[in-house]
Amino acid sequence: MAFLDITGVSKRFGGLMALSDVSLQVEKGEIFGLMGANGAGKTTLFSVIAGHVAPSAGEVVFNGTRLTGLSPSRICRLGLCRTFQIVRPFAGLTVAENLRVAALYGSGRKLSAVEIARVVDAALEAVDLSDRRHLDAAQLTLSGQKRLEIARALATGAQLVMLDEVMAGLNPTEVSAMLATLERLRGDHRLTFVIVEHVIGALMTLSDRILVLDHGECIAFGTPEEIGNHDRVAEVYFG
Amino acid sequence: MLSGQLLFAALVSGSLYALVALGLNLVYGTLRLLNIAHGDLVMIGAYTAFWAISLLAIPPVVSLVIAAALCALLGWAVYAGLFRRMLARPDLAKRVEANSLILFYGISVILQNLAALAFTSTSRGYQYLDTVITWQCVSMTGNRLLSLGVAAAVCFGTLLFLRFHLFGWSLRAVIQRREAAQVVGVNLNRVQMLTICAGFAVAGVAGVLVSMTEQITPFMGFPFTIVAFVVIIIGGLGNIGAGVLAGFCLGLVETYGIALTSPGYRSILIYGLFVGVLLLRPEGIFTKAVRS
Amino acid sequence: MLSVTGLRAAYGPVQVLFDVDFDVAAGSVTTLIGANGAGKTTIMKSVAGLVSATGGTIRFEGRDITRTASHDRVDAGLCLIPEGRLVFPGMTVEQNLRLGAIAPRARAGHSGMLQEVFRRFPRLEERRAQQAGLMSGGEQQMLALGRGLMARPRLILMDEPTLGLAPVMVKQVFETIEELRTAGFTILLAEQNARVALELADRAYLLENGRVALSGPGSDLLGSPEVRRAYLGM
Amino acid sequence: QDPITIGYSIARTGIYAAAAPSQENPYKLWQTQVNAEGGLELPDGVRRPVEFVSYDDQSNPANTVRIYEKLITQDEVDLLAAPWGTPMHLALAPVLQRFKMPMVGNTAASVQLRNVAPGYIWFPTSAIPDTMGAELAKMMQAEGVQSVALLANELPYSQEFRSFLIPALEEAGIEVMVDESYPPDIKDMTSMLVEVRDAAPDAVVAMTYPSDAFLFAGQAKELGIEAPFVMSLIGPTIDAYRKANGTAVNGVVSSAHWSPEAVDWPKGQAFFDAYVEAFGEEPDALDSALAYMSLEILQQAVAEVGLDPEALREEIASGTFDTINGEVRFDGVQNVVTPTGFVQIQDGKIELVWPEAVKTADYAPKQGW
Amino acid sequence: MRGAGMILGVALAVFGAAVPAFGSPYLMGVVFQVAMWIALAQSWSMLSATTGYLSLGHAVFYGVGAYVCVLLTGTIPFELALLAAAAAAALFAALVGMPVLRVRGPYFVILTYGLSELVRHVVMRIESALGSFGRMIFDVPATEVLLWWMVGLAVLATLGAYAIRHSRFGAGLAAIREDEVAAETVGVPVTRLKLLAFIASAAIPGAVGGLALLRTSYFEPAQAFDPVISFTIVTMALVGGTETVRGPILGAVGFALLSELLWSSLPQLYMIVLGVTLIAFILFVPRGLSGLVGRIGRAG
Ligand SMILES: Nc1ncnc2c1ncn2[C@@H]1O[C@H](COP(=O)(O)OP(=O)(O)OP(=O)(O)O)[C@@H](O)[C@H]1O
Ligand SMILES: Nc1ncnc2c1ncn2[C@@H]1O[C@H](COP(=O)(O)OP(=O)(O)OP(=O)(O)O)[C@@H](O)[C@H]1O
Ligand SMILES: CC(C)C[C@H](N)C(=O)O
Ligand SMILES: [Mg+2]
Ligand SMILES: [Mg+2]
Repeated sequence: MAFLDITGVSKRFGGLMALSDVSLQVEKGEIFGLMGANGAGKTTLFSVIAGHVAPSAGEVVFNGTRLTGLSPSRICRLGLCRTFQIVRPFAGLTVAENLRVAALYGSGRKLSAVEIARVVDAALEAVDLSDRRHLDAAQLTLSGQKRLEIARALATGAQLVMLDEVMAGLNPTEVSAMLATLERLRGDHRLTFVIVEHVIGALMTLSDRILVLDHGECIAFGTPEEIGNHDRVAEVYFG
Repeated sequence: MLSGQLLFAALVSGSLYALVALGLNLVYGTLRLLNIAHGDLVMIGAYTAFWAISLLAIPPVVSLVIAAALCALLGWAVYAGLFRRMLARPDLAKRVEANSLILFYGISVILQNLAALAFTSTSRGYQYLDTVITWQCVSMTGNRLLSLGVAAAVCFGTLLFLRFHLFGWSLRAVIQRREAAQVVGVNLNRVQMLTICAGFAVAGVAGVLVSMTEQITPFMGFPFTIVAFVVIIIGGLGNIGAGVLAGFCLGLVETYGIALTSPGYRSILIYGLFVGVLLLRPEGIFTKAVRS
Repeated sequence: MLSVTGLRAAYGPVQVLFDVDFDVAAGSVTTLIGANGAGKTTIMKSVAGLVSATGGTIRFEGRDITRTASHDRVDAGLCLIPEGRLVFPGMTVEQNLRLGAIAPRARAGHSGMLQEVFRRFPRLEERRAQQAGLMSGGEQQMLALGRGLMARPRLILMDEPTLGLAPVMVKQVFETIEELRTAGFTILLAEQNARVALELADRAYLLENGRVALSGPGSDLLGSPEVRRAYLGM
Repeated sequence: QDPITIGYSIARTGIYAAAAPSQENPYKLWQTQVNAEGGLELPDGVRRPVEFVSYDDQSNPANTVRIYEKLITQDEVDLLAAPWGTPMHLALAPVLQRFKMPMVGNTAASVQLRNVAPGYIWFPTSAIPDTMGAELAKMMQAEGVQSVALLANELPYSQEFRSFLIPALEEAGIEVMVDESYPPDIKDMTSMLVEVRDAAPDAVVAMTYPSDAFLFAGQAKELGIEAPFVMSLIGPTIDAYRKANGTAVNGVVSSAHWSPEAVDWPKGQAFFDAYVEAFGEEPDALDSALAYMSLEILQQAVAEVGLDPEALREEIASGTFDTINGEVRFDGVQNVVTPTGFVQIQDGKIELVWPEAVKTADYAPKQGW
Repeated sequence: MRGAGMILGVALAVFGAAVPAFGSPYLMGVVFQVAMWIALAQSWSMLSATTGYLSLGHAVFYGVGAYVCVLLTGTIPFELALLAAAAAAALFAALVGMPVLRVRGPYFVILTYGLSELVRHVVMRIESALGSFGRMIFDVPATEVLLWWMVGLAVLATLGAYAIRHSRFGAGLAAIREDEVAAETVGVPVTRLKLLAFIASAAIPGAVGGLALLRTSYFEPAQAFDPVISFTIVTMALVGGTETVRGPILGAVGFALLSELLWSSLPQLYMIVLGVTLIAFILFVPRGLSGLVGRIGRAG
């Protein structure tokens, strides 16, 4: 069985089918890309997986555990964590405190003070926020807050991290740095990523496989190369 | 049960609730201020009417205007003196609920005790339009009829104004999202000041109406604050139109609720309804859910 | 059209802009580029009047607007399309657009402008009765753009307008910018998508830590090895 | 001359604040009068001026307790005057006991007061719920009332009164047609009064507190309640009540055992005149009279035995005093002379109409509103 | 600074407990009152300062405690009655907590107020149905015993507030204050933590209500559930400053002393001065007394 196994997930908002019958499998250690036009349902899919939104149909199995009906905090403690496209930092806490909370609760185990400090430092290091650790999260720029989102997800000790447009607002040089970071995290910590990104270069370089959504439906699935040459994708996405 | 008499009573209290709540809702909606002193403005309106008629023989219909002006002036003073400053300071504006609660609590204490000092806390009352008019076996005292008329007129007048005048759009924009309103070119300062003045003025008007039928004391205001909060929660905080509707609903629920059960359950009914609404539909009965 | 000299701004005790000078010529596209936290958004907000300058002057069409209130600046024809969308979440798409035209100068022709916006962004027309807060990130970005246009601005300040947009939409936004320029609008653009921005720009400014480090025609900056290394990832 | 200090607490703020002037005004009037005469007279004939020490108890009995402890131990006042209301008096009884300081109470009435260990506190009122219940039933019977509607505020005093009234009515053979209780923050009585109107009883007894007394009067008038016997428990004796309701409330019966019109109590009219002169409004026939009486009692006891608390206690407990409400004497904690009575508003005046022995006017059935 | 604070706190508690030995009954009254407000404000801060859920209904726990205590006095030793009062308040919090804590911001503020009023009216109704018209209590424990208990509760509440803030629990609550959805996402069991904080902040006020009742020896629902109690708690906590544990202590002491002072010197004006002080505080000392002390401490 796959590390993350999604079968037949649908989500209806009133008259709108935000997701219809989406299935996908993510393997451990993989970077899985999710692509699609604005409003295609990518964020909604993240919300369903992370337990923020209950699916209208279908189920999600992570690491052998069925997630449907579990609270987001429970899901996080099982090792799956997401970031928010529209950032949600703990604005009044410092950057380091943001991460400390994640480290304290994310794993579901009681860590020692030393371990906590190590986790926090590592996460800060990974997103290059070490020099801003004492700033209130509210004082970071938007892209700084996006990096904080990543760091916080890492600090929970999650094995699978879902990143929702974390590179939006980075310039190409910064994007390359971020790519390197993610590659390293995957290598060093055996993390699995599902990423949503409109910065196409990044998505193509990083992903092992990509799924394309359009109006809530899967319209293509394959390696970056295959997706790059897919007619329908070119039409609805690249224009 | 369905007698006109009960309906009249329900409308009289409902319109008054709607009116008091309207003022509070304006202030809450635009400035996010929890105005605990709202009822004290009702008290000021009531004293205005009382002194006007006792000392100067000015009838309450005229006092409506005086009280509105007086309270609006107070609103301006409070805004210019305290809240402009507070809202401009990010550290204070961040915890605007807690801060405004305490600020208005302070204002409330000051207003009540100033009134007690100036007028003593002796209860006051005067006689006005208390002849009974009977129409189709509904009997109504003139003052309650007047109260219904004025309250309903002010409520619906305000709603129509906000609906059709551009100011209404600006107001709604500020209620929704202050920063965004500023971006599209709303004069935030002016909208805030005018709404706080209008909110206060409306409370003053309500005070004049109340004074015709109730005793007037420096401490009479707090129950009105509470009723206003109950109403605007039922309607949905910051939702002006729904608040007016909710005011009338509360009047109906109260009157018919008492008629169906017993007066002893009056407060339990009202607070029960209020708590129930908050628990089941915190965004208000008449408001659609919003993800911000 | 816009001329900024010696601009300083701060958040509380922390100064973030240090004597920034730049000009925006009428009918041109001017681009600000720079790393995260360089101060692009702060410049935009100072020009729009949302952050008050602690020093320097901002002139718009020859008039000193450094101390002018933000709503008067909108009425003068200067409009910000803010970073992070800032739509009215509880209102419908259409109401949002309607509110874009609240400034006196925009009121007259707002229905024609609405059709114009719908033509540019058909997605908005499809969802015109949708509550803005329930739309996807990208849809909200389109809405913010559309709402800005509703104000019939002469100078449009766009802070990262392509943030979170799919490539097809990004293309469209840049086309829109191009069209707006042709139609006589003036545009000040802050953009991370530096390459496209510079290709498009008549003039560009590179910001570093709240100071202008480099300026010149867009193509010049595009050719500068320093810019290529630090901002274009080459 | 070294002044004599008298301490008391008063509800200047909070839920009872509106009641405070009815009580504090007579205190001030008394002080002015005593000082005008040269001061409070002691047994040796020396007169010393009177000075008050007072604090705001914010309508909270816990504060009252603290204030009297402070008055006694910190401010070391010579004498004590009473705070307002039954709860305060009840909370104060143990404190007085502990410090052995006598205090003549005034505005408190509850059967429970008798449970207060007699010793340092006394209650001059005769408006105690149990005797009042019996007395009212008797009066209604005498006036030919056969059926009654009861409306009662949920506050303790009115509820207690109701609990004694109902059995007394039963005994008197008066039928209770409506019996409703309502919360103190009631804002509209229409549905209750419609019920009353439809039942058309001979009498309506509304056990009101001041704020709902106004509401009751206005709405009973609106609905044209036609019962000839209308009682409103507390409220009608307040000046503002009559000002606000004018002639409509002529004929309303209320609870009080004093009227300025009583010729047998000549001091009463003098008090009334002085009060009107000083404050521009009429005294409350219930609270103001009680407040003034309590100080008269204190004054006379001091004149007899001086300021020593023990002697004073002895004197108050056993003496007989001459007040605006006639002679007062205590047995245990209660005044056993003044009869329980009722007043009626007649031509805007407060007339004692019950009992026979002390009445200043005849009861007259209410003629509409 | 922390050491100094600790020493000061201990000194305060010892002073409070020793007052009966040397102080006048009046001083005992003041100390009782101050200890009561410390206990209440500190308990309030366990929920409201940590999670940002501003409760304007803490009078309900005080009232429930008082009611339970008055029902039980005479039947069991008063220590047990106090324990029962605390337990009842905590139980009540546990029962209503889940639904109540689903709303936040101004809604929570007003909901807690409404809930407290609802309970007050229900108790009034029950009392009048039982035919009870205000209850007197006889044979209350000696004043100094009550005082010791109250000082004990103040110490307990302070220790509790300190422990919460400096624990993992406290970090979770802070995250909840900032953003609940995000907190949930990084593994904080939001619902459970909020409920626990609610219960923790309810228990001591229950016992305080019982004690205060014994001191006044008179019970009436309109007063036991007086909303002024709730307002005073919030005011003291905010004036003291909600960012530290010393805040509520400073607020309670400062406020009590201020009103004691004004009470005697400006009897007519004191409420007005109090109101002005409140306003001035919010505008000019937004971090409360505690922030002020902190600043002076750092400067000196
Ligand atoms: N509200 C605030 N309070 C304090 N500091 C702030 C605030 N907003 C921004 N800053 C700081 O000001 C500096 C400039 O921020 P600004 O948002 O202007 O950068 P930017 O160039 O727009 O960056 P980005 O590309 O990330 O949007 C940054 O160092 C940031 O940390
Ligand atoms: N709570 C909701 N209620 C109603 N509609 C919703 C809700 N959440 C999302 N939608 C709608 O569902 C669709 C999918 O939204 P989603 O946020 O998943 O898009 P997305 O693929 O993440 O887009 P983007 O790339 O712009 O972020 C959108 O049309 C959006 O308007
Ligand atoms: C009749 C009055 C002396 C009773 C008093 N007002 C009370 O309820 O406390
Ligand atoms: Mg998305
Ligand atoms: Mg920016």
